[in-house]
Amino acid sequence: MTTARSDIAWCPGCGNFAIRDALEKAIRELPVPRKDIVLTSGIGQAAKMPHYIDVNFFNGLHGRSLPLAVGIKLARPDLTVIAYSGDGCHYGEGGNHFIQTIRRRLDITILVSDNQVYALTKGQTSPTTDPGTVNSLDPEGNRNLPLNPVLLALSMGAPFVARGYAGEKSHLKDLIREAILFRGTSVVDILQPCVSFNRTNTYEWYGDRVYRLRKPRTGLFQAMKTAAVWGDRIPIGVLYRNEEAECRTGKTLYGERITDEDIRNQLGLPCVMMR
Amino acid sequence: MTTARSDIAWCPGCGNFAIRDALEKAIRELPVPRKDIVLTSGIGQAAKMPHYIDVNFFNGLHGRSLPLAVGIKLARPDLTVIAYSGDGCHYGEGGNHFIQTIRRRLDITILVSDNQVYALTKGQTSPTTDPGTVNSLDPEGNRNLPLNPVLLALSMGAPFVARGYAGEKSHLKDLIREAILFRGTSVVDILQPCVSFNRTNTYEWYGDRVYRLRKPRTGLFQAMKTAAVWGDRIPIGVLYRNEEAECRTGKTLYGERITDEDIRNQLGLPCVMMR
Amino acid sequence: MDFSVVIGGEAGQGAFSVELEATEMLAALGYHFFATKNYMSRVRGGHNFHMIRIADHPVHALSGYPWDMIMALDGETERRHRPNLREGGIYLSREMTREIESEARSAFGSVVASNSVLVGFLLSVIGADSDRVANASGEERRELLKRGRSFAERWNFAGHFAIPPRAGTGCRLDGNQALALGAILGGCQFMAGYPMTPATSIMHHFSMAARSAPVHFEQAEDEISAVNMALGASYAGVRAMVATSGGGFALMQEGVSLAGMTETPIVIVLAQRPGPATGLPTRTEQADLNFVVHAGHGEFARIVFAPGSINEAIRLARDSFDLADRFQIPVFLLTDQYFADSVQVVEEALALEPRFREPPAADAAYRRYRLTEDGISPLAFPGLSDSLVRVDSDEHDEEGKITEDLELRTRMVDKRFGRRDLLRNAAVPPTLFGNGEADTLVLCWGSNRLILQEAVERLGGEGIRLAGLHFGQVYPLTAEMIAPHGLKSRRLVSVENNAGGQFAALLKRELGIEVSESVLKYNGECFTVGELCRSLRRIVTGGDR
Amino acid sequence: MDFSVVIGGEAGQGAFSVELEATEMLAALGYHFFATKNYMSRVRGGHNFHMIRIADHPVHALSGYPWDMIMALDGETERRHRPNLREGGIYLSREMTREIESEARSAFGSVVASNSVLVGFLLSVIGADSDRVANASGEERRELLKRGRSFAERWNFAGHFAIPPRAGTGCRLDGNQALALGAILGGCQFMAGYPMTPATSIMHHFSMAARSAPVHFEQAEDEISAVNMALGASYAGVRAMVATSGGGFALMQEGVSLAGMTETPIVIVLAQRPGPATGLPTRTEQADLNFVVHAGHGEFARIVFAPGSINEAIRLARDSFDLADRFQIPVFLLTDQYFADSVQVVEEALALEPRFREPPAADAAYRRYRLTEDGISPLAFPGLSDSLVRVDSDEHDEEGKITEDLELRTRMVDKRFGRRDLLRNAAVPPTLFGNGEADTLVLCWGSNRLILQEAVERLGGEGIRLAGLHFGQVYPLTAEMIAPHGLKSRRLVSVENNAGGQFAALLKRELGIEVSESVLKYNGECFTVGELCRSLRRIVTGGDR
Ligand SMILES: Cc1ncc(C[n+]2csc(CCOP(=O)(O)OP(=O)(O)O)c2C)c(N)n1
Ligand SMILES: Cc1ncc(C[n+]2csc(CCOP(=O)(O)OP(=O)(O)O)c2C)c(N)n1
Ligand code: SF4
Ligand code: SF4
Ligand SMILES: [Mg+2]
Ligand SMILES: [Mg+2]
Repeated sequence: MTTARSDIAWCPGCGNFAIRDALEKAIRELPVPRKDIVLTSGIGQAAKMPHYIDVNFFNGLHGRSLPLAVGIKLARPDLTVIAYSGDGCHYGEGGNHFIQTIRRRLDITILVSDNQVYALTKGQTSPTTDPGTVNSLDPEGNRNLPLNPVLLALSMGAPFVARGYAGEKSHLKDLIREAILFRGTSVVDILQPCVSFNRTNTYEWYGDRVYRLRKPRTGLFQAMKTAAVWGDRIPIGVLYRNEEAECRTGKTLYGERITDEDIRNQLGLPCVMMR
Repeated sequence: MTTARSDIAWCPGCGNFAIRDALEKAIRELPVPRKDIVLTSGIGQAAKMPHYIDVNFFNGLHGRSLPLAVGIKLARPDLTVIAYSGDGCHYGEGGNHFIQTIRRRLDITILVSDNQVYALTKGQTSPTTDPGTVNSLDPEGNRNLPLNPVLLALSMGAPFVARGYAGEKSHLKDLIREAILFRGTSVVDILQPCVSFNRTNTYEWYGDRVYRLRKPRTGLFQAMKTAAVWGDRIPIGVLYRNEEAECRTGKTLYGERITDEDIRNQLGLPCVMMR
Repeated sequence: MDFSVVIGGEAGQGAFSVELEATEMLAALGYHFFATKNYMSRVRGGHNFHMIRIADHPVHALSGYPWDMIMALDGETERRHRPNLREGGIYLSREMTREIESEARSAFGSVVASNSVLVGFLLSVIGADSDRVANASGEERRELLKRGRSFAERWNFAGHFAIPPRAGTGCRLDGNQALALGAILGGCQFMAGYPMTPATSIMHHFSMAARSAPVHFEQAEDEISAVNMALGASYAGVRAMVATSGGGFALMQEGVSLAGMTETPIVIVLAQRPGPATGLPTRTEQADLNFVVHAGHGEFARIVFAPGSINEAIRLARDSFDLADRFQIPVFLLTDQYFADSVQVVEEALALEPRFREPPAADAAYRRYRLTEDGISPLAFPGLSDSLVRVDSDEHDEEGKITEDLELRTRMVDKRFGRRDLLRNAAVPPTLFGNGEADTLVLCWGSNRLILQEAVERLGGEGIRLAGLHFGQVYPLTAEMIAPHGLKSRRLVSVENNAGGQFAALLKRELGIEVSESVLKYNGECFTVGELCRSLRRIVTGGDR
Repeated sequence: MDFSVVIGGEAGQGAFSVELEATEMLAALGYHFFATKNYMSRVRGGHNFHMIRIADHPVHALSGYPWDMIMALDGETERRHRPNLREGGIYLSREMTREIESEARSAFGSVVASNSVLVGFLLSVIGADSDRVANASGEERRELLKRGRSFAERWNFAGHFAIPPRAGTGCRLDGNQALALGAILGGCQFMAGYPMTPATSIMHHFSMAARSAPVHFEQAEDEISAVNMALGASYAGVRAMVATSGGGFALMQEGVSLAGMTETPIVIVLAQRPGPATGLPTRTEQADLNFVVHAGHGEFARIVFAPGSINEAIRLARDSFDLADRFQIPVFLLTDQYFADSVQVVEEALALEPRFREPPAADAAYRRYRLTEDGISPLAFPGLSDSLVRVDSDEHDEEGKITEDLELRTRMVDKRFGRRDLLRNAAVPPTLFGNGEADTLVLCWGSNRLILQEAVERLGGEGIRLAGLHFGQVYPLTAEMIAPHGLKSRRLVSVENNAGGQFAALLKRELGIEVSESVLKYNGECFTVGELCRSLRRIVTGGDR
């Protein structure tokens, strides 16, 4: 089954098409069969992604793609788990999961279509929206500081942090593949033009600014400095890659039986007063 | 009304007593009458703090002291608003509010009794618990990376970030006062020994490690580097103070009347299809 | 005379603009009309359709098939709607709208202009006076509307369904505008929210007010934050509200319970859409009645309103703030996508005086939870006097301090929960319509009011005697509310937009009243008058089975 | 012979250790006993008390005042409990426990040792055989227990309330241990949770199992995450559960709705405590029945169990996983602090065979939401075959893809919601006790079972004929469940630990059954047998008023 382009519920010209192609290609290049890949997602335009890729998926609640991914990975360490969503989903409603999932050190890939807007609900301010941006719920302009997703991921200790751009498809494909193959939590924030609601951060705007990093920064603080670069120049590529970081693996649960001895152990536990 | 020590529901020796004294003194030294101060808090040992200080308070839900503080500050810019809670409350259950409240650039002070444990519920792993720590829900030891609250606050753009220590009372008092007086969002993470559940980060442990910073770091990255220092040496004091950061102020609402003209304007608005 | 048109097209193609502009013109020209829409959860593509009904008498619901006119902006419209066109109806095919588009492009330099041309076409079909149209429209659109008229004339549709404009200059509002307006009239000055269909436009209308009025809208990071922000603002002295839909409301549950425990006034709008979970985000349903009546852990008092008309929405929204204040409880406004998205004209005059809460007085001896006769303690706000205002989510004493005094606990539960009796006395009675003497009484709540009302009237015209009873307040339900209507001695039918018959079950639990049949619909669409008539006719004429 | 002792002291002072050690010894020595506790939400200080009842017959509830013995570890114990000491009862004053403490300190180098000395004292009071005590205790405690016996002898209390050990070697468990055990027996391999009284120790017992058994406990960042993690694990093929209390459950609402929409099996334990909001975190209440029955927006099927004994808790917890799987629904276990914190001995044999789910088969044509006769689609898990498993929170088609086909929507609602009929057939009937022919039937649910059972027996002994009916399944309620008990023709009284009489109201709504009186308690404490007898006696002998 492949998805016809016409069945895709995105606007013509949407950056998500290119991202989908990159993701699809990256998956094709993986040494993992599709049946062993699970995409989780939340709700939003980006979060529709799993419907357009031929893998297992759990398209859950707005903001909650990461706890789903954590549960799946812990239950089934044999699966390749990718959490896909938009900036609103991962950094807004799901902000707590974003920071805390990184702390869990699991082998999960976090991909974000970052269009700096709540697109599906028609154009409201997201956590990455530029200051001053005017929209239907912000008629006087966004007063908040935007959040820098890659800097945030670094400060939380993510061992693999990258920024991609929908306009650089094959570079993006490589980034995604590298992120999925990396053993540990990897974050790829993908700059995604939204032709319907983001009139600022357009293909042209990015075209003038985006440049590729030759190789990952060495050292966390160097990476943080690079992560903070945003304006006339916007670096894309792997910002940080920490090979030393240990990755946590869950034990095998599926198919394992609880034994009579387990039950006997359980009966021997003392009561506790820790309700 | 002053609270008798015996009415305080903390354990003898708890670091919160010293913090309470520091906070009480700082408040006394403020050029603001007590009736104009509001403490919000969540749930936990730390979150009981407002009950022991003579000011207005809203002791709300676990993890939700910050949205309360934001609502209060926006509704009544004339009030001095301080959100008080523990590490579990501010960084765990309330993690999303912690990062997003900083983005709002309001004049709110965030104080945290950071005992690196969920104390009220009897000793479970908190987001700042050391790796490997064993407790009732973590019999095999904490597997997660701890979160560095001051580094996180810096990466979110907080203009005033400090670390205090319950064992350095008058230094702490000064920090708290400075944080409250600072115009903008200020964060003070306060190292708080928990004599009942934290057997690692004790008074002795801190005593050997804590040193005072002479003055705030200049520059964000310098501050981030200092914020990351944790181990044999633990810096306390103001890590970062950005005088340039703009602070957002809400408009006056209380006592202002909605006029007939406001209603007429309202009637003239077009329908929208943005449900 | 009663004329129904459907305008179908892809999302983003302009059908909504046609609806918006048409209803603006119809209101200006003094037509009775009703408009609503049916759309997908996407920004471009798919198939949406907008329905406008125009008549020589007040109309507040969809009449039901057949259509008198269809305007096709896409190919799907033909497939979906043409089978339902009446004989002799007007079909504006995709070819014809294409012709209009290309003329708009060549004459006015933009396809967007074709929207106004289509409106001009529509106005010509219903025989709108060309001078009045020209006067009512702005300079920029005058030419476009005229061009539409020429098309109608060219294709011989001008005046084909002539309808006299018989409405006064009523107020044209959709349901969400009405709720935002009601809130502002009620003195609400703070709203926090997180976008969620179909509640977002309430936030929009509130934030638009914030540009000049002393009100503030804050977009929260999530719904948990939104409800807690609103409670903070309310505690600080400013009337506050939130609005959301099912999933967001689910996230607010703990905050609802906090409102109950701390006795902090708040108004919460729950705009329903089909669930569970994400469900059908842009469609309609009434399946969250049980959820809202039982929202929040623990026991505390609440009121739930479910307005059924624009006027009622404004009034109940406004009054909600007084009631929330007076009883120090959460008050819920239960609405839905159908109501939110329906544009109606209000025939009666609106009470448009904004309310204002007088600042309460308090002295240094103030205790936030003072035990009083009726269980209501005086409200006060921080910083306005020497009194300290202390509020606590734990069980607390009169001063707001944590207590584990179990005797006091019981008194505090009685204080919070016991005020249910006060609420009972303040209940808003249901509205009766149709034949008051009829054996069969049809019950409904929320947005079904005006659909049912017209169905009952229509059936009455056929000689089928029916009465209808609409509950604008769905909780609490009291014996007094229904006393005048003799429910126990009549055959009761309930009409609900859900699968479970939730209101009927609530009525049974609260008042021991049992309905004998339910008309339920849960495919995501509202009822039309025609379809409701069919169901009720079957029930009534089908005898007692 | 029936002996009740209360041990009072500040938090952290050792009263809990005394309870724990005493119940351990009592179980080892073959005594019938029951223990529970009453404690504050603080780590040190305040006043907690632990109650142990020891008898020559099975006991599973607090008898009620007066106490036969009081052990005071603080001053407050005197004030609070001494007035309730029976005449001739033993009062171990603070001076006496101080003496024991100082002897413990000087003889064994630690105050902590005094806990065991107190246990030795207690065992001596009930006349426990000294050799058996010495045998049953470990080496380290033998001396301490002996020292306690000497104190009892010195003060002339030895054998004062002699009770023969008549129990076999039953299993000693508290309520939360039973639930964790039941879950593991049910094949549950994944639990996610966030600490919250009174649910935390369920997580503790589960995470202790994880040290050697193939199960995993993950501490989540919040309850929203916990429920979504569990749904993720369940989707991936591993039976999963969460446990929490009111506030945490409030945060799980959207996840509950997601389980309903995606038909993902999950078991959710809701351990109730008094609300609203934070309420009384360490006390007991049964006020979240309405909340759990209506949890989550939208309409979908569910089961709610409320076990009333250790055995029932193990059994229902275990079966919940089978049922969640079979019907692909959320199954709820509704319990409370009283049940969690009560230590009981199970007299009957336990079925201790762990269950195991056979991996389901699926092929490449697999569709997760295939429409079948009974509405249940086969479950399959990702990565185990060539089939892809697609799950969606939006309304979806058979393949799990987003749909806005409104005809399909109706079928999908019928699929999810229609399985209520299957659930009705699988319902667990209530348990009858007392005089089956009695005119008055007392209804209860959840943790009140064994309190009521003893009250009914006690009143029966007085010649007051009563029957009791305990609902271990509280939702759905079906006519078949109650058919054998003739509820319509009897006088019904309900007993609930809440202010609203929630179960009685549910019964009315679901089955049209009306209770004539309710015995309600909502101060944060459980009922005692004595107090329940008083209330029921008043109702029954007070005639029909
Ligand atoms: C709990 C909840 N709140 C709000 C919504 C409404 N909602 C759906 S998508 C969305 C924003 C999506 O933004 P983003 O994640 O950036 O995705 P995009 O559409 O921009 O790709 C919102 C607010 C929801 N579905 N659930
Ligand atoms: C929604 C919710 N979840 C869980 C709890 C239980 N709870 C109360 S306090 C607490 C942890 C407190 O930890 P922290 O904030 O670090 O405060 P401390 O007690 O350590 O000072 C928890 C988990 C709660 N009250 N509400
Ligand atoms: S609205 Fe924006 S993000 Fe959504 S599909 Fe259209 S272009 Fe893409
Ligand atoms: S448990 Fe720890 S944090 Fe709580 S009062 Fe005791 S010492 Fe302080
Ligand atoms: Mg986005
Ligand atoms: Mg803590």
